[in-house]
Amino acid sequence: MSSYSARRVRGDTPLLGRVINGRPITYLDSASSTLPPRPVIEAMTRYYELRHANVHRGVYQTAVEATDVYEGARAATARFINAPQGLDEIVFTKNTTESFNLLAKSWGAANLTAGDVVLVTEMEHHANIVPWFQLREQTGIEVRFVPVTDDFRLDLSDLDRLLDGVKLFSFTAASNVLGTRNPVKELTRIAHDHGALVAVDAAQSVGHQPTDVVDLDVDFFCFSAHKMLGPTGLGVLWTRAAILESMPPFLGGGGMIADVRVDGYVPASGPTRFEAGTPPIAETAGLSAAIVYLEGLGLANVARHEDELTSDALKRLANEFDGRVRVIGPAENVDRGGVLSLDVDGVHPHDVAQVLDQFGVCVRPGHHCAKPLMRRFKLAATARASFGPYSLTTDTDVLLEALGSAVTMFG
Amino acid sequence: MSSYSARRVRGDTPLLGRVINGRPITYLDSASSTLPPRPVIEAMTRYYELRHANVHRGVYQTAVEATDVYEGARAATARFINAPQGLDEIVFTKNTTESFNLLAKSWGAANLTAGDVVLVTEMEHHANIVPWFQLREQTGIEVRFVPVTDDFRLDLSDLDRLLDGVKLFSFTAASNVLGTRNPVKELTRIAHDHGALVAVDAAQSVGHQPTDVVDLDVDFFCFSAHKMLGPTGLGVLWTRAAILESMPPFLGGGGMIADVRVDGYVPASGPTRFEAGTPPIAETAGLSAAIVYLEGLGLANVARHEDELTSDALKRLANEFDGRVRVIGPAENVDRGGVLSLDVDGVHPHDVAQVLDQFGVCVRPGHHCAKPLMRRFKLAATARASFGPYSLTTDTDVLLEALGSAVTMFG
Amino acid sequence: MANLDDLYREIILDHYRTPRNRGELTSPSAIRTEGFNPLCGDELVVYLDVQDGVIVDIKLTGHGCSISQASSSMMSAAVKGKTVAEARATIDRFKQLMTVHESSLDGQGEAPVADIRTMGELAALQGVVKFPVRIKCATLAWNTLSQGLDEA
Amino acid sequence: MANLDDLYREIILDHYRTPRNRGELTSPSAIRTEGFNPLCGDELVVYLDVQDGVIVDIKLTGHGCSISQASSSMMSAAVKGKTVAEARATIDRFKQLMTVHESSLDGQGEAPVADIRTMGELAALQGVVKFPVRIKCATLAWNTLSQGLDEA
Ligand SMILES: Cc1ncc(COP(=O)(O)O)c(C=O)c1O
Ligand SMILES: Cc1ncc(COP(=O)(O)O)c(C=O)c1O
Repeated sequence: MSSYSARRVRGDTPLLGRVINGRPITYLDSASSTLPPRPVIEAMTRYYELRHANVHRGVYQTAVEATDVYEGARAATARFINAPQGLDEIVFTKNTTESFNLLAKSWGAANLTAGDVVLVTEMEHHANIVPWFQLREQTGIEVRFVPVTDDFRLDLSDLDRLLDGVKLFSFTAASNVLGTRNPVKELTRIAHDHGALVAVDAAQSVGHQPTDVVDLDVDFFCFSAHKMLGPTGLGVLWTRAAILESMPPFLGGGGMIADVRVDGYVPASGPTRFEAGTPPIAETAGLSAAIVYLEGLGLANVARHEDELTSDALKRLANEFDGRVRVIGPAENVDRGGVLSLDVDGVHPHDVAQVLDQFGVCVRPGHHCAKPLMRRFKLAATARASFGPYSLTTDTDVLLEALGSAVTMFG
Repeated sequence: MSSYSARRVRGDTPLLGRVINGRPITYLDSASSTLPPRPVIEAMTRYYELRHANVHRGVYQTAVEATDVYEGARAATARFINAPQGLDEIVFTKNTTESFNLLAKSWGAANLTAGDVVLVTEMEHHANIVPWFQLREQTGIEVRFVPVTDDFRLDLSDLDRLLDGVKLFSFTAASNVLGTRNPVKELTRIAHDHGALVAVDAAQSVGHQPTDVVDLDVDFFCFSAHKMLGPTGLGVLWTRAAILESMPPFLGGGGMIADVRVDGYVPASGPTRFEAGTPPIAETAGLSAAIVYLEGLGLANVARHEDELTSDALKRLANEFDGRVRVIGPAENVDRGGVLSLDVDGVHPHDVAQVLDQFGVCVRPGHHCAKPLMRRFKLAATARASFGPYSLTTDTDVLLEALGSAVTMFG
Repeated sequence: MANLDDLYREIILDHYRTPRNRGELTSPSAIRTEGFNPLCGDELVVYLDVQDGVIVDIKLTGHGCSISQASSSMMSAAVKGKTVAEARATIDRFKQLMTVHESSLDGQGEAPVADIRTMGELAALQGVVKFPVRIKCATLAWNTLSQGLDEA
Repeated sequence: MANLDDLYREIILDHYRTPRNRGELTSPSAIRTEGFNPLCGDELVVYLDVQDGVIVDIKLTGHGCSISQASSSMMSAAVKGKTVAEARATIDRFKQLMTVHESSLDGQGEAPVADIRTMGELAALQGVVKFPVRIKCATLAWNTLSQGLDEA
């Protein structure tokens, strides 16, 4: 849609009205969490004011409505990523991290045994590493890493050999540190040729570019509502209905069973088998609103907009500061998203972030839950700036002004 | 506090302004989920409008504030249940069900082996049964049940023998079907005498009566925010700091680690070890507000108020309908909460709930995630009415009117 | 607004109070099929005696709400003595009846009437579609019958 | 409003740019203690040579932000040549300095001044309490020293 306007998104986002240390907030931490627009916040408020009830099993009006909110969000999510079998393939979790744990502890524990290989990459978030390490401790699987090149890309030169014996190739669509976007469709094709299934960490992609799991042909897809203008407390695991039906239960409790006797239990079928207990319900109202909002913007428009911001920022960062500010990630704006990890010569990322805060600029210092990647580049931390649909070039202006101050201060 | 007024709570609760089928809503399903008052809803709205950021590691203003919201909720929760070591003992989960899964899959898997016994009761919710069955499949532990008497109490006549070989006695403070309140302190003393630890399912108690884990002397305590006027998507596991530090990790990912290398990981210490990924943050703002609100009401006042409603309702149900409406639960209002499971002669609970909906009355039909208990009483389902801090005797009036209609209709 | 009388028609309550074809078939040739609705706990067992493509007898046991009980009772009356092909056609028509038409839910229109005229008593269950949560109560018997016929 | 100049005093930046006592102690009697701040990735190794209750030498390696680096450098200068008892007293006073006083955070008052007068350069770190997230950066060195002295 040609009607996309980042300025309008900004106007829709209450938090961007804040003043920090006397300056309007410059929010550059969307890779950590995005800021929800008013319709998302209002959807949750309305839910609590008008419809809240526990889902399923209810016959009365608000219980029916709450169930419709919940199942409606499943349908909206299925549409959003083009899940071929619709809502039967959408499992609601707490976050991307729980999605990966569910994948590892249910599908993984049932399908992998000692010696089987799970292939991940050196640029993965801990969410797509630690669950496999835990499964390794339990079952003796091998966890193998695709290395990262000096120019911040997956090193695919040896992929055929790396895929040998691999049952699952689990990788990120976009790095939360480097910004690098991986060729999901191509990697999936190659993995499938080697007989491996494919899981994708879409935490950094779903809110920033269009998604079509049918086109990508992947097998598992994990993401979080809070990284796509939605609320905290809600994540998604998508997988093909046939795989989902074959997966044993994960957490046990109410809602995920068909029957419980004192001598055993029978799990339910469908996504609810993996949704033990009262789920995040209001949060699904927020997610539905976020999806409608993003669809209204048009993900292709968001991608184009963030792409322009990234090109501009990369150029300006390269030209200023006499090389004292290095971008840890692809320098050219090709196959990369709007994530800029900065290494400022002589200034620790913690100090960079502290000085930037004085200008109202929000960037995140740290290892960004990607310690193997940080080690790969011999860094303890970076100061990461990242864009969202509400970002503007004026944000980059303030970022550069504040960076200048940090560089001077620690001269 | 003498200033408690259920009528004022009602005024504070937006959902109670709804009109259903032409009648003001009569919400009698608080055992499923409570309705949040305005301050709880507003706390979350304000959070998203002013402070939202990912927690931990952030240096900028809103990240610091969001972390304060999150850790502040931990402190408020610790105060609310009188956790002896404060916030170091509060783990945030998704719900009571996840709390029990964490207990079973971390503490249980590390401390129990084949032949060890976990003692539960026949009146448990599936949340406190299925995780133990899952652990049984994995490790060969025994899951033993304390039976329930014909008058809906735990049958403690044989408790000493039942406790033989028991490592953990895990039971509910209050039944979500029968209303029965169990003598937590006494049972804990006896279990401890037998060398067993004690876990308590407090889902049905924390929002309805004062809690003091030091006085009760229990070892684990599980509950959900959405059953104490708080939001969906958030639960709590409390345990003693010394036990917590000894427990191995549960889900793996960001936030729960101290270090990750390609060859392994080191878990973090403290509650965060069990909080993998971005937690429910806005939800903790809601929980804090719910705690402040409940403390303002005074839990003792809430308990007294619901007790009066229960006495009145029990009396009227016994006197009307010529015995066609039976309460599945203690008939005398002694050691019981405001949960009234109804069995209407000749009318299926589903139909009862459907007729009641026509009067705007919200009750829940079903097995209430307590199938072993339903089997015990040879019932497939009940129609359950339950009170909250906003309930009034006029709710009981409408309930009785609607029940009368159901009885007549199916004559 | 959905009216309760649409759901609990007199004929439905009659089938609920006086269910037809209750009991078991013990002959070795009888097919026994279990139906189960985990959400509400309804349980149903359908016994079928099919000979030369004709349902010569059908019996039911189990428990459930008025809608599921009445629907199974009416189902048994509708297919007893019919050929398997006729029974399958009735199942299809019934399922179509239970399909939620957005427009009729909105009160903007009605479910297609052509079918209803040919369905006799079963048409009384039409009101169920106005109570979407109850649809699965009404369809349990038919799904179970369908499964049973698959085994015949 | 907390001012950045309160945090990054000139003397702090000086210690950051020119850290004192960098290096390792390789003598067999030296005590080596590791400190680690998982949240920001700061790492510190403190080497202590304690003889007859006196810290005759101290060296540091590791990396971290300006506050943690400056604090460790200032710490090393403050305790070198001091007795273990004196060092412990300094640790205590420093920890007290880093305690967040609600009133001072609100700008309603200041941290107790009595101690500060006796602390020399270290007093420059007082501004850190206005930035509570940075307190753990400042205390890392001192906690590590304390651990090292426990082993001495
Ligand atoms: C006694 C009891 N335990 C556990 C639960 C499970 O709580 P949740 O669904 O929030 O996990 C409930 C509520 O359904 C309950 O009533
Ligand atoms: C690439 C990537 N994967 C996974 C995650 C984990 O998401 P969450 O914290 O919502 O579980 C994140 C966000 O931190 C991420 O950036």
